[in-house]
Amino acid sequence: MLDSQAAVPTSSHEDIHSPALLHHFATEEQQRNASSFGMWIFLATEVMFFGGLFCSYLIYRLWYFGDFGAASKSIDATLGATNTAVLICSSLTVVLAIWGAQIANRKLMIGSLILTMLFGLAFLGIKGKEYKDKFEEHHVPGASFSFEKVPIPGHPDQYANPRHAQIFFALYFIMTGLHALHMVVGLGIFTWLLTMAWKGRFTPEYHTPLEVGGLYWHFVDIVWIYLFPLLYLIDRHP
Amino acid sequence: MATALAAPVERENYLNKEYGVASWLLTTDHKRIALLYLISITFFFFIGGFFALLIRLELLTPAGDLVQADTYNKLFTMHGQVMVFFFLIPSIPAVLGNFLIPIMIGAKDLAFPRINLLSWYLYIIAGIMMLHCMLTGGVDTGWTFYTPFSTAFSNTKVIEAGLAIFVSGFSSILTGLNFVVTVHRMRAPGMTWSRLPLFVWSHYATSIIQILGTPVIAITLVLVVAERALHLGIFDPKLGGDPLLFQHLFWFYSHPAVYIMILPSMGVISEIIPCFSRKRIFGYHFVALSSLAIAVFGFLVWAHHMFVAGISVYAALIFSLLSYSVAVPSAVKVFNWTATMYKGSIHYDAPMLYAYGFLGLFTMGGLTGLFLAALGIDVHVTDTYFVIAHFHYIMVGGAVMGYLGGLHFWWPKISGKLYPEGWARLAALIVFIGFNLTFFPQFILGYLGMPRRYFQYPGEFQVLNVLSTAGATVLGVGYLLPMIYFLWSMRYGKPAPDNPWKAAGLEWQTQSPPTTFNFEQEPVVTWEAYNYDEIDTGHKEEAHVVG
Amino acid sequence: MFDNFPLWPARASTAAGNVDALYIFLLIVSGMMTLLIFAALVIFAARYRHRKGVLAEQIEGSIPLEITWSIIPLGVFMVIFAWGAVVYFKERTPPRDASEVYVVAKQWMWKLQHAEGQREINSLHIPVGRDVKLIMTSQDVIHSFFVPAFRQKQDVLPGRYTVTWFHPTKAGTYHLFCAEYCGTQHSGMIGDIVVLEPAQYEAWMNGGNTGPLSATGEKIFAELGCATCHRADTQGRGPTLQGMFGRPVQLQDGRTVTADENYIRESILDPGSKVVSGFKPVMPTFQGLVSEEQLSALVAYVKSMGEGPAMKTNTALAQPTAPTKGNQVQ
Amino acid sequence: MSDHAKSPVKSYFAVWGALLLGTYLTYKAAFIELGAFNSAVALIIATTKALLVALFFMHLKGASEKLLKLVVISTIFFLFILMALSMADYATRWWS
Repeated sequence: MLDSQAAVPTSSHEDIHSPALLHHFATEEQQRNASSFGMWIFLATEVMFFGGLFCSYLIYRLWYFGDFGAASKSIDATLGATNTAVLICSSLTVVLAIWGAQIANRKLMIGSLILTMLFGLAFLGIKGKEYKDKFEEHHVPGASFSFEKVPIPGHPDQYANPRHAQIFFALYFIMTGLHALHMVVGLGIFTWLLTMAWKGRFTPEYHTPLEVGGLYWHFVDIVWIYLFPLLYLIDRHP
Repeated sequence: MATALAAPVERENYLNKEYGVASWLLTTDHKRIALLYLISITFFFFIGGFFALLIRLELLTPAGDLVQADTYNKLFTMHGQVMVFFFLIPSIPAVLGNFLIPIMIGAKDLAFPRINLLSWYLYIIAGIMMLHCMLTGGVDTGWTFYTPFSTAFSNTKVIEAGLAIFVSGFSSILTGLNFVVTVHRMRAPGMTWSRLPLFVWSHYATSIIQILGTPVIAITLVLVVAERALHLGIFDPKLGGDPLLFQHLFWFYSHPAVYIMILPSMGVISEIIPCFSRKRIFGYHFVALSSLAIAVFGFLVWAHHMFVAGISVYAALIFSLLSYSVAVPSAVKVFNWTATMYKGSIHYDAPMLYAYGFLGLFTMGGLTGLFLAALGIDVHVTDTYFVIAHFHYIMVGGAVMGYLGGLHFWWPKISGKLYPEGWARLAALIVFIGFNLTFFPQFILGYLGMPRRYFQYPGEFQVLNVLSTAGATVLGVGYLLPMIYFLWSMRYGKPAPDNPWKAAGLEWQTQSPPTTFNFEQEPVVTWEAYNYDEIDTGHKEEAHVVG
Repeated sequence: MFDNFPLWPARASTAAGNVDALYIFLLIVSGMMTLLIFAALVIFAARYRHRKGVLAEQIEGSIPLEITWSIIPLGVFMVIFAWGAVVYFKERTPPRDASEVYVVAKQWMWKLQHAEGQREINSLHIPVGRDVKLIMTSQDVIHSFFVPAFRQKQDVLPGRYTVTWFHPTKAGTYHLFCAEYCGTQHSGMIGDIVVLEPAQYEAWMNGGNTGPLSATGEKIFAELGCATCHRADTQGRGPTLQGMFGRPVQLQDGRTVTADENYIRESILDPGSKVVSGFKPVMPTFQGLVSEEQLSALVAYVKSMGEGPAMKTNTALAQPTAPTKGNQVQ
Repeated sequence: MSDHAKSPVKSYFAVWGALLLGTYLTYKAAFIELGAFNSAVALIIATTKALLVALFFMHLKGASEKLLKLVVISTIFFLFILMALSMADYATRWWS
């Protein structure tokens, strides 16, 4: 094959950039903007992904408000509240980790990352306990589902319709299950971020993966901020 | 034009830069990924086409005597699923869009090359899952998966087909994401928004739909699979669910999906017509903004698929009104293309013939859409062959004509070879004739009241069905021709000069086929889009690019 | 092959005339538009084909032209929309005094019961010149009752009633198709609508007469022991049903709903959902104990216990005030 | 984001406190009889919490270009379209 001209353009300022600059970006600033913009677009798809579920929830809640109230009352709200607090703390530690990277404070960065993952695991633990309770109370939709003689809040003499309560639990398990799956994926991302941070790849000039991972984590937190009131506190007042 | 008859020295380009399977399967070059998509999409196009021929053969006779009822139901289901999710939605964006958008805006590659390769692999995984589903039993729910049939009454592989389409949805999302970030972040200096080629504008609008629409069908398919596997009650009326909720969530994506299929080929037509009329596009800003208007209004109209499904009369009124608002931007585009030819200097090369075909058939397809949006008529013609004819006029008459026109227009740039012009014009004519013979009788069948998805029908519909089947065979031949002479041209075609059509656009100012990084130096754009007057009168500034 | 080759469907109902008029108007409009575009393409292609040395004349565009060909199509579209909506509303509001037929769609057959008692499978005998209202439900998947000659189609959903009506104008036998894909024999789920002259219809009616549907309903009402709670005097544990149909009903949770077919059906299958105020939710559910045919008979019987005061005629059923739950006739 | 001028840590902790307070309020408000306002209050608090996270933790507030805000707003608009037009059917289904 003929020795063709140098294929790779030898633009002058190629070599002074950090090795992490990908070949097709002109400057680092362009690369960071592209990554965060790309993550925001991905979060847009996630909003529409959960949006389909929230739309179904909205419609069935308006149709079967009483049965949804009865079913929601059977879930432990304090567990839900503690889970919300856990996720909010994890969002704080994510932001502190990014701040650690910006001021090159390795201990703060790595400490915060580890704290974030611990909070994530705590969240999944509490979620697991909740699912176990539901399993024992036979509130898991399917053959073993039973929701007999449960009064509708506010109408003590009227019983909730088990078929409609089963729809609530179907939506409950799918929405919280999908959220928990996103939490597991988040933990996977943060394990990878932790290893890169441990190897010292992040500097005040280059810590884009941390920011992008942080955006994803905050999004998962926002989804939970909406899930908590909508699923746990439908009709709690006496 | 191609003055240098002596074989030019084999310049290095993205094809001959490296060889070997790994150089193809692990490439992050947007041009190679486009070719990978071209091969896999053509494969699925011929599978879907084969099913279509079987359906047309079955409908030759009123009694169902070629295949049994179940097989026929699987045939039209898989024809729909393969054609929609594995050919039409990826075709132009993944092949021509992937190849051309970075070059057209003067970038070295898409914003996320590795995600681009991931989206091809997701497409291949989805394709394998769909093939496995087809070979081990297939699915008979129709491409629309209506519940409660799909969740409770069908005993075919609905879960597997649903998961295959779920995975192919993410391939489409990632392509859309890549395009939006590339257009925003990677434009060459001087490539302002009003100098962007309309091909890029239409792909930008398509990407918005891919990003905001596809996730909704992804979650809907998850719900269908969950309901079928775990017997939940979300869409099953026996357990308190509402089958219409499935239809709302399904059509929220599936109507904008038809704009994912047509907008890219509108982009191709907006490139071909100015080039072969040697004229600037008429009303550039209006054509560009009408692409965005179609993308946004496309999300407001979905329930015109459900006028008789049981939604409330008042909701039907609202959706019918909104459906007419989405027809205006399409009409504006057709008028602008026709006005572009006024006082032009028109050449009748194959791409232009495909553009004529597109204009004719898309106009008829769009106008029959007005019939379907009118509430009174829709009650009679929905779920009949009138609807089948309408969406085939848009998808096959519009999207596939645009796809073939684009392939012919950019073939010299993609392969570095010229396709045989005579055969190409003949193929365009055969496709046009075959298409009309196949689908025009179906309008008449539709108003007569022949329902869709029928494998046996009353005798009085037979004559029109025989005509339609005859047309289908002609159309089949018409589609085989390009495949043959494109492959032939790869081997025996004359080497193509860098700008065989003397077209405007950055992609015509680099080598054909381009080098791996598209340009020697980063181009600087100093001219307006479609400056054919400058090209024809000779005093056109070169974008400091060699060759 | 050419003896029976129609190009236009039979026109056998009032709705067919309206739909055909709008269809022909649209054919003309879109035909003219297609001709306009084709003529422009052909003329420009011939007139401005490439000639040596002749350069194209550059035209950027013209705002006024763009505005005109946006506004004019929008105007035409609004006319079409309005006309279509008027035809649609007329088709969707059955007259109050139409004779009723209960349709039960089942995977791959149509079962029809006239209010007067006749039962038919895959065929419907109706007289010329009288309105017929079909109250339809499905036992399994979504079907669609489609009569091309009447230009009428309405999906039949499981779990609720949907309604369609027509006013036949020409005697004859017309196709009945299922238009929503419903499984293996979807294309076999067809039948005939036999429109008879009034005299022949009377003769056909007296043939297999097993007494009106409401009589069957009364028998079932007694067998299932409904009468023990729903008594004519007001001592029963359930509300009295005399004269209830069509009248608004005050519910326990403050909403008022109209007692239409869907309310009766729902109160039988899911009593707890709409408890009448002043009564205890003690009624057991009959889900699974009552077949669709028996349900139609019960609904016919409750309706026959004296119509309530005139229901509003302009909508299929009276106006429930608050958006209530569950499934009601659309 | 990388403006090292003043340390944002103080604002991070402030937002964190506000979020916890919001959670507590949501929890408590649910046990008070407010009739139809219960769900309205819960949604308002949840939306303010979500805005706090988006603006401060996800740095939408100081973001260099308006593009990110445009993405967020258009996404919420399309989600609203999905719910509003579906409700157009479900709310009016029992009128006719």
